[in-house]
Amino acid sequence: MTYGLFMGCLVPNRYPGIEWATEYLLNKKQLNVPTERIDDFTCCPVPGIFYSADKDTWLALAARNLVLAQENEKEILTICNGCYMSLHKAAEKLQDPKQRSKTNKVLKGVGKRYVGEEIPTDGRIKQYRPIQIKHLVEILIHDVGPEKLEEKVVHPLTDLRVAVHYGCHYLRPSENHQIENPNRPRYIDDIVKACGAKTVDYDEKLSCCGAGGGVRSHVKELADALTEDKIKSITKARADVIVTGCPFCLLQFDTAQSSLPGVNIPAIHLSSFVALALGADPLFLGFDLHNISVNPLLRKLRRGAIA
Amino acid sequence: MTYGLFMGCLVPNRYPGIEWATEYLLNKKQLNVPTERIDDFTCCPVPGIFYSADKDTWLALAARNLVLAQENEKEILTICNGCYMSLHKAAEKLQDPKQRSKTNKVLKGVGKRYVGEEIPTDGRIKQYRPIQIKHLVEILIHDVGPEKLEEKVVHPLTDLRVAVHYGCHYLRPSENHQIENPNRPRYIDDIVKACGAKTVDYDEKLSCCGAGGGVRSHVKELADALTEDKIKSITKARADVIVTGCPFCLLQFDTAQSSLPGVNIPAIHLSSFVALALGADPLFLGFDLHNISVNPLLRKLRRGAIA
Amino acid sequence: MTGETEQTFIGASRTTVVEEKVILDEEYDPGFAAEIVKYGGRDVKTCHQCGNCTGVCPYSLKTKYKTRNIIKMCQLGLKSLVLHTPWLCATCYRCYEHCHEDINAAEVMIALRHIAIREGNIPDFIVRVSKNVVKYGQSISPSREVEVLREQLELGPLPYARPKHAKNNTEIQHIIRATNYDELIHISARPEEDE
Amino acid sequence: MTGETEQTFIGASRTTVVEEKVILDEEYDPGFAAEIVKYGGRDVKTCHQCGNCTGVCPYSLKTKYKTRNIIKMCQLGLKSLVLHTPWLCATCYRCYEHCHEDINAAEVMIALRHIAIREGNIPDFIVRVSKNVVKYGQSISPSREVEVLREQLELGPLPYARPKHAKNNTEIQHIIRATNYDELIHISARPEEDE
Repeated sequence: MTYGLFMGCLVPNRYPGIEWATEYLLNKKQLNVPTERIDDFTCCPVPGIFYSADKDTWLALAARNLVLAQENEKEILTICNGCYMSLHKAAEKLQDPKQRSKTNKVLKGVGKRYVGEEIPTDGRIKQYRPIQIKHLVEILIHDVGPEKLEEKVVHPLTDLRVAVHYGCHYLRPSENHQIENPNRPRYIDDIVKACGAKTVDYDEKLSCCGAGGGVRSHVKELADALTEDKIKSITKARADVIVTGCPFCLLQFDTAQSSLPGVNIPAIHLSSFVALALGADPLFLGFDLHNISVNPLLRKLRRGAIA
Repeated sequence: MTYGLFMGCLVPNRYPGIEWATEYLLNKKQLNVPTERIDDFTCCPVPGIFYSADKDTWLALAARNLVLAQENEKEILTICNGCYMSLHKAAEKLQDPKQRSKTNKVLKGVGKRYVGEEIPTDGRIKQYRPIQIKHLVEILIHDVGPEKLEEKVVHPLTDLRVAVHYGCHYLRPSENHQIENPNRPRYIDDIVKACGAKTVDYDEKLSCCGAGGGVRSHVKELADALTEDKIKSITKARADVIVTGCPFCLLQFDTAQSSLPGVNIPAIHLSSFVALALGADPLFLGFDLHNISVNPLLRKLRRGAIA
Repeated sequence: MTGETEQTFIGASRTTVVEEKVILDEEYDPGFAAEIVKYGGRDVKTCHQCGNCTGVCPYSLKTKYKTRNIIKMCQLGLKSLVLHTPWLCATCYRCYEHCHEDINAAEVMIALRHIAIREGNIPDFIVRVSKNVVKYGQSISPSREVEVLREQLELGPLPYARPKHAKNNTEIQHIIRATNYDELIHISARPEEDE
Repeated sequence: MTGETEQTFIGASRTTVVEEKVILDEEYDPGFAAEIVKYGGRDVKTCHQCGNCTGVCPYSLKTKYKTRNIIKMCQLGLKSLVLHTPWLCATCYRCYEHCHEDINAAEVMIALRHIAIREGNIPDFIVRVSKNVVKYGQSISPSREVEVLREQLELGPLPYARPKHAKNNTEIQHIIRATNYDELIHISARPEEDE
C-alpha cells in the first residue's frame, strides 16, 4: 500500500521543516515507506471549527478529502492529531448509510461520491471498508518497527532527555480510534528510545497541551495556563526537549512559553526528531521558525558527539 | 608579542558568538595568534558618547584600559571599529605631554599611570611608544597573511557572494590610523577571498552603515534611511551576506532591516566568517541571536558542499 | 444564606447560580435537553452526576465551570446559563474516557456549541478560520516568511498557490454553500467576491 | 522676497534661515567660533566654503542640515541656530577625508556637542549609556538571553559578573567623578547609590 501524505494546514504553513523531515524519513534511502503526495487535499477540516459549528459541513469537507484518497487508491498518512481525528471520525461516520447518503448528496455537486476502499471479495458483490487513516506513529511502529528504525539510526541522540507529549486526539476518544492503550501509551516513547534518547516520566503526561477545541483562539490565557502546568512538570523532570506527533500541540508549546517567565523547553515534531537521528542536517529541519530555539539542544547533541 | 584581547561591550553582551569565533580562529590549532584575555578591561569608552560629551573623561577612561595593557605588557587586539578608533586616538593624544599629565592626575586616584610601551634602548634612558592598538583585520593580513589563511581553510565558502563593509572608523580619520588606503581598502576583501568566497562591488561601499556617532540612538529613522541605501545597493549586487569587522555596523544592518520591507541580507562578523571557513560548527557561532537569519546562507553552503 | 455557609456551586458564574438561588422562569427552557440530543449530545439525559468528568477535565481545574455542573444545568433546562461555557472545552475527551457510564460530555459540549451558534453567538475565531478555508482551502493564512523557507527547502508551493487550487476551492465553496454553512456563520463563500 | 525667488538655504531649519533673512541680535554670539575652538574645533575659522564636505556627508544627503552651511553659521556666530545639528553626524570623518584644506568638520561637530551639553541640551541616550558604564563598566546593559547563550558556548561570565568587577567599577566611578562628568550630565557615579 502506498500512503497518501496528508500534510494538513499547520505544517506547510507554519512549520515547513516538519514537511521536509517527514519526506526525508519516509524516503527510499531511509525508512522506505512508500508515499505519494495528493496535491488536492484541503483542510481536514479542523475539528475545533467545523465539528463545533456544523457537523454536516465538517463531514462533507472531510469526505471530499476521503474521496481523493479513494480515487487515488491510497490510505491516508497524517502527521497531525487534529487531521487524524477529523478524518478518522469522518470515515467512521460515513459507515452509517444515512450519513453517507446525506453527504454524497452534497458531494454530488462537486462530482464526487464516497464509497470507501474496495476490499477483495469473491467478485460477486463489491465490498468496501472505510478509507484507512494512519498516524505517522502507527507507521513507525507497525510498518517500520523500532528494531529496524534503530538499525537505521546513524546519529543516536544519546544523553537527550525527552518529554513525550502524545496529545489528546492521538489517545482519545479511544472508542473511535484506538491506536494503543490511551492510559498507558508507549509508542512514541519506543520510537524516541530507538533513536538513542531517554524518555522522562512527568505528571500530566496524558493531559492536553492546553490549546485544543478552539480554546487557544478563544481564551488564550486559559490555554496558556494549562500549558504552564505541563511545562512546569516537564521542567521538573529535567527534560531537554518535548517531542510530539502533533504540530498543533507543538505550536502551543512553542508559542505559549514566550509569555511564561523562566521556561524555555524546545518542542519538536516526532518527524524532526527521527530525521535528526537518521542523520538529517538540522539546517533543513526549519527550526528557524520555532519560537523557542532548538539550538541549545543541537549544541548538546554536537557536544555529545565530540566528547 | 602576545595580544591582549579587547572584546568591547557589544560583542560579549549582544553577539557572544563573535567572541567564540574570535577565540576559535586565533587558537593554537587554527591561526595560532598568541592572545590573552585581560578581564579588567572596561568600555573603550564608546566614542559616540564620551568623546562627544567630554573629551577629558573619554581620555581618562580610555587611558585606564591602555594602562592595563601596559601593565600586562600587551598590545591590544580589537574586533570593533569603535573600540579601535577610541583606543587608538587616545593612545595618540596621550603622546602630548600636557594631555598625558592631565590624564595621569585623574588616573592617580585609581593607582594607575600611563607611560606607554617601553621600547628597547641602550639602557641609559627609558623610552616609550604609544600602546599599540591593532584591528583583527591587521592581524589576519600582517601576522597571518592571506596565503597561510587559505592553507588553513577546510570548508572553502565557495559560491558565496560577499558584500564587504569596512565601516567608517576602520577607514577614517586616516590621519590618526591608516591601516590601508581609506579610499581603496582591500584587506577584508582579501581575507574573504582567502576563505574561498567572492566579493561583490557595490555603490556606497565606503560609506557609513548609518548608525555611527550616536545617530542610531538619537534619530533611528535617519540611521535606518542610510542603511536602506546601502542595503539596496548590496541587494542589487546580489550579495548573499554582508561581512564586516565591526559589531556595531553589524547590529545596525541586522536590526534596521527588520523595518525595511523585502530586504533580508544577513550580516556576519569577519570572525564568524573566517571561523566558518576554518571548519567551525555554525551552532557555536551564536547566530541564534541575529535578527536576520543566517540559516539561508548556511543552507546554501551545505548545498554547495553536497552538490 | 449566611456568611458562614459555604455555597454549593452548581455551575456558571459563582455569583449567579448557587444552590440557594431561585431559578427564574425565563432561565428555564424545558426543551433544552432534547435540543442537545438533536445535535449529538444524547448522553446528556443519562448522566448520574458522579463527577469523574470534572475530576479529569483540564479546564474544570482552572475555571469556575465544572463539567458535571454544566451537564446538570443542561438536564435542568438552564439554557441561558450554559451557552457560553462550551467554548471552554479542549474536546480532549478525557471526560468520556473516564466516565463509568460511558457518557460523552465532550459531545454534549459540541452540541452546546451548535446551539450557541444557531442563537447567534458566533465566536470570532470560528468566522476567521472559516474564511481562511473558503479563501485558501487551508485553515491558516499564508505567511511570506514561511514561503521563503519553503523555497530554501525546495518544498514546492503551498496548497493555495498550486495549479489546481482554483478548482479545489470552487469545490470547498460549493460544499460550504450546499450545507448553508455560509449563511449560518454569515460569511460569503462565492468565488469572485472579496470581503 | 517673492514667491518666485528660490531661497538660498544656508543651514538650520529651512523656514528660519534663508539668505534674505535678517539675523536678529539675540541670534548672534560673537564669541561662538572661539568657543568651538576651545572644544577642539580649531578648523572652523579657516573653512573656505567649497562644499566638498556636504557632498560626501551621508546625512547632508538625507536632511536639510548641510555640513558646509553649519560651518558657515558657526563662523557667523549663529549659535542658537546650530546647537541641535551636531547630533545628526555619524562622525564618519568623510568630510575631513575629502577636504582640500584639511578642515576637520567632524571635530567641529564634536565641539558643538560639547557646547550643547554645557548649555543643558543633553540627549537622553548620552545619559542612558553613561549610566550603563557607571553601573556595569560596559555601555550595554546585560541581557539574560545572551547570558544563557554564553553558558552554552562556555564563554565565561560577562564583565559585570566577574570577580573583580567591583574594583574595576570603583575605578570607573572615580574617574567619572574626578573629571566632573557626573555633574556635567547630571548622573550619580557613587558606588552605593541606586538610581
